[in-house]
Amino acid sequence: MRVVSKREEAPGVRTLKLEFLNQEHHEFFRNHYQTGMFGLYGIFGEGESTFCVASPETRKDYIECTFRQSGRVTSTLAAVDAGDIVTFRGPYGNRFPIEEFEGKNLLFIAGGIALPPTRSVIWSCLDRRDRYRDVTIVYGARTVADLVYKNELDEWKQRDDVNLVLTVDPGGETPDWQDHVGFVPSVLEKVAPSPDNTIAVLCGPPIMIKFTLNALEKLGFSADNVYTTLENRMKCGIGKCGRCNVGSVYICKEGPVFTASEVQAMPQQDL
Amino acid sequence: MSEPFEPKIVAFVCTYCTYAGADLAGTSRMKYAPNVRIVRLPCTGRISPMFILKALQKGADGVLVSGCHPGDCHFAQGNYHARRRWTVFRALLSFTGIPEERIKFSWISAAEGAKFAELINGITDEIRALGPFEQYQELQKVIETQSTY
Amino acid sequence: MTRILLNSRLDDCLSAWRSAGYRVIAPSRSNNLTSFDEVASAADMALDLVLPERTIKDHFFPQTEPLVRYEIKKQQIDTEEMLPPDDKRVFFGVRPCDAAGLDIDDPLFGWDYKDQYWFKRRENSVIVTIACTKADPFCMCTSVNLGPDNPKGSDIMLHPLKDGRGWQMVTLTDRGKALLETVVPMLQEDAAETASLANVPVKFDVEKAMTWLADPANFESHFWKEISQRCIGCGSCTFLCPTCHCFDIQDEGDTYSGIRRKNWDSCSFAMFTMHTSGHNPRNTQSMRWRQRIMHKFNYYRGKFGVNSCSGCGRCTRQCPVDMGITETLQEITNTAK
Amino acid sequence: MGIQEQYRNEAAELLSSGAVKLVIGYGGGSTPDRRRPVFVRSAEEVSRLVLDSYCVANLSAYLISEGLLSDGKNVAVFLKPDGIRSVNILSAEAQVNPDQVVILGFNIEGEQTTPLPGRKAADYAPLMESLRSSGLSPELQREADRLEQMSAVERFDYWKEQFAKCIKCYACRQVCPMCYCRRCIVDVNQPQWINTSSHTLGNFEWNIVRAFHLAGRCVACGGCDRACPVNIPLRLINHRMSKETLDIFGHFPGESADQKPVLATFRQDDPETFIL
Repeated sequence: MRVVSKREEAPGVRTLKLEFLNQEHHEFFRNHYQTGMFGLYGIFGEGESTFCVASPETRKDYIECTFRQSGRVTSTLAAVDAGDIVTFRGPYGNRFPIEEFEGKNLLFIAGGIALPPTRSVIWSCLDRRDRYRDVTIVYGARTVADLVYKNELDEWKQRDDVNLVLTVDPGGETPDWQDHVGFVPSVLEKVAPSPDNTIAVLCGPPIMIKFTLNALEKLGFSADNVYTTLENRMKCGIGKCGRCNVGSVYICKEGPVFTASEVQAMPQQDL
Repeated sequence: MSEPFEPKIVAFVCTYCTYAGADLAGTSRMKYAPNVRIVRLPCTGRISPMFILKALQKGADGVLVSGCHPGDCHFAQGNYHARRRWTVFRALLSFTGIPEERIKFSWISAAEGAKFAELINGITDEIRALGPFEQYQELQKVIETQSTY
Repeated sequence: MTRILLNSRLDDCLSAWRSAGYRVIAPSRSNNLTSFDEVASAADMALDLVLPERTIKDHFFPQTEPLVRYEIKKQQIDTEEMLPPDDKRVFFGVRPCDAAGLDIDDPLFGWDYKDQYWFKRRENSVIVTIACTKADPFCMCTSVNLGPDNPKGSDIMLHPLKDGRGWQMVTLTDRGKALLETVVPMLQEDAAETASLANVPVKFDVEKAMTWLADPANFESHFWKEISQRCIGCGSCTFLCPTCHCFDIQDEGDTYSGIRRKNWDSCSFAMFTMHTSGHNPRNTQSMRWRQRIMHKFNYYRGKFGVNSCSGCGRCTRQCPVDMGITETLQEITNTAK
Repeated sequence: MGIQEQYRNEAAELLSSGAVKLVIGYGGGSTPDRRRPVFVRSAEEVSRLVLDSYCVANLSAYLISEGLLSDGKNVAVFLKPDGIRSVNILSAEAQVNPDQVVILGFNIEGEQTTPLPGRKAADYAPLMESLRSSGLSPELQREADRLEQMSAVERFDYWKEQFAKCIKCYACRQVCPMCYCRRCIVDVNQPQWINTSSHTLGNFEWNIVRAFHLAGRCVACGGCDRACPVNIPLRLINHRMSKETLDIFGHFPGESADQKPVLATFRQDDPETFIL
């Protein structure tokens, strides 16, 4: 795929917008991609890395992916420029059942670099705004600089049909920071969204997920109405190579999207 | 008749002495064989044996490692440490069948432009006579084909 | 009356198979190691062993296998898929546990996405198995409900004759039949007594062990720490296992050209599941050993209806610290109520 | 009282007095001639300990298990002279604190297992002197001599065939007390120095790197050689490297806990006949 544009989201975090070079591949993607699925992005000579497709299923002309530069592949991906070619394998995995979300209130909760998978759902819903009721987005990062998609955060803030709650970890705020300071679970408890007729979509690092699930439980959310994604190390993406499984569940095939109750049924030590 | 074999030689050199020596050979317009690719490093102490393996992996027929004479190291001790390392590494390569003639070590100071030119010519002739390091390069060729399995 | 293949006619069979377009691969010993290699004659075969050190898995799922060759040009990347060759192969002198290993792995490579690299080799191979007449203290096929003459995964089963003159030949599949057709003139129709099979004692109660493993309460049992304390985290048990199938994908080459390869990987390695963030879901050796056992005797069965162990015992036989599936399942059988 | 009984008693005493929190020793294995490492934490369990001529593994490798010694408590470990040398090297390289290691030393000669007096690594200093001359078994020595006689081309072919067998299970690394890097160079991929694939080239590179990193550190316990599931004679390479460092630098690895690692030090008059 060809890189259309590259955007610096936060220190070390970049978004690539990719377009298809091959019509047939694009057609396949159009027919198969649904929000929640992931792909393996790669550079020949370096390898492949797994991240979600950060663009929503309502916008299939291109693929956006957002990643933090940390290893060999992501460092190379971070260095590409518009016009360069990268590889994409996918879409793989399962999806958020967003038609089941219709007619409900939506609560999106994300931490740090985990906004991208959430964002795919957010836009899929916002692009069909009339099908859903209240939309609340709780997003936190370590510092103000680490918040990603800043321009979209501004856009969501402006919209009166979206309730955006931003927070940064204590010590991560800047002098002119107007929003919350605190960890996502505690801010969530403060905001206290109603669990009635509400679906929660939760993405973040393992530790945040753990505490946020507790907070949601306290607020009265049923584990069946909380969706999250598990993102393990993957190599093949097609249920063969054996590293992504949690218990008997192949994340690459049966995931990455799970309800909290499904996650709770997995062996917790393996997460 | 095919072209005469021209060896590929990689030289890992320290910037303070041998590289300066090579520079001197150049500015003095001394002619030496063009078969050598020079990689400049801060000190011979920085020249990891991994570099030598990498050079062989990428198809070098010979490797030269060169730095300051003992006592002249810019960092005082780098070449002393390097010397021990080379002694051991050279023995290891030799024991695994990588001929000593293909891996050369030398001290060349910044003033020894002539020695540099001579050495490169000498090594190039010697490795040209040895021919390509086919045994090692064969290993690379094999992995580029589908296994016979 | 059954078909008999005499030792003395084996070389004729090899020639016949070769002229029918088959490569003949059999256990052979070189450089102090017995593995499956192409052989020129019966004399090259090492059929007398209990079990070769290496498995036939090597020839279906090689330790390193090129997948794609790439070449990067300006604004264009050329790729070429490097599928395995089409040549037909006879595997002669396979042991039933190794043959079963192939059968066990078939569903994994076939579910959802059908792995061509595996199946192309599978389809072009005929497995001629020799039933075992001897076993060593590590053999445990009977403990996993297989046995010294189990036909799983084999196309032809050879039963050694009691007098040692050769083997009784039983075809099990169409592929086996087709192979047999090529050597009918070399076979005898005869009644002969076959040697008694190896006596492989049952070492653990696999059903009981599986019940224990299936109980979520045992997942965090202290047992796992105890049993794996001495595990050094090498991958030899997984790499020598006829059913272990985990792999890694690595690019070798540079930014101009190179090859993307599939290499064996092992759940014993700490890096196997390590996230880029540093979080490692299986961050201790006991978790990794538990994963191996659970995968073989719980997860795999849940997904594909079969345990991912064929009882060859190589994990224990080759373990530098004398661990292995046998000990673990024995301990489980002993502790389980 | 046999040596096994004697050492069981001693282990029990160490544990019950609280002098050590753990005894790492040998226990019965899955066949009569196999011994497996066992970890004994209480005096009641010492009957699990076995000590005889089959106890050949170098258990010092467990001393570098993550976190084992970080609580400052002592650990006792059964060690042959090669293991004692390992402890010295690990101490010299600041991987273990020798004061935390109680050594239950023993020696095997033929079928005989004899106790070695002394409990701390330093107690064994006189023993070290006598070890310097120890060599390969006659059988391996013949193989080593044969290799030395070969031409470079022949030696290359010899090792090519040996390394072709390698499956990169890294048992040689994992079993080795000297391989304690948290992240081995082959697991580093920025840059990727050597091929990770286990084709012959990648295997060649890995085995050269492994041997180089052990040069002047190997104590010839033979663990890698025994662990190798594909029977590569790793001991031959290690031995060749040890010979080199002994002959040229007079370095006998693991002589004492304050010995400088051979490649981290130098003498101004180190020989350099090969340098042009």
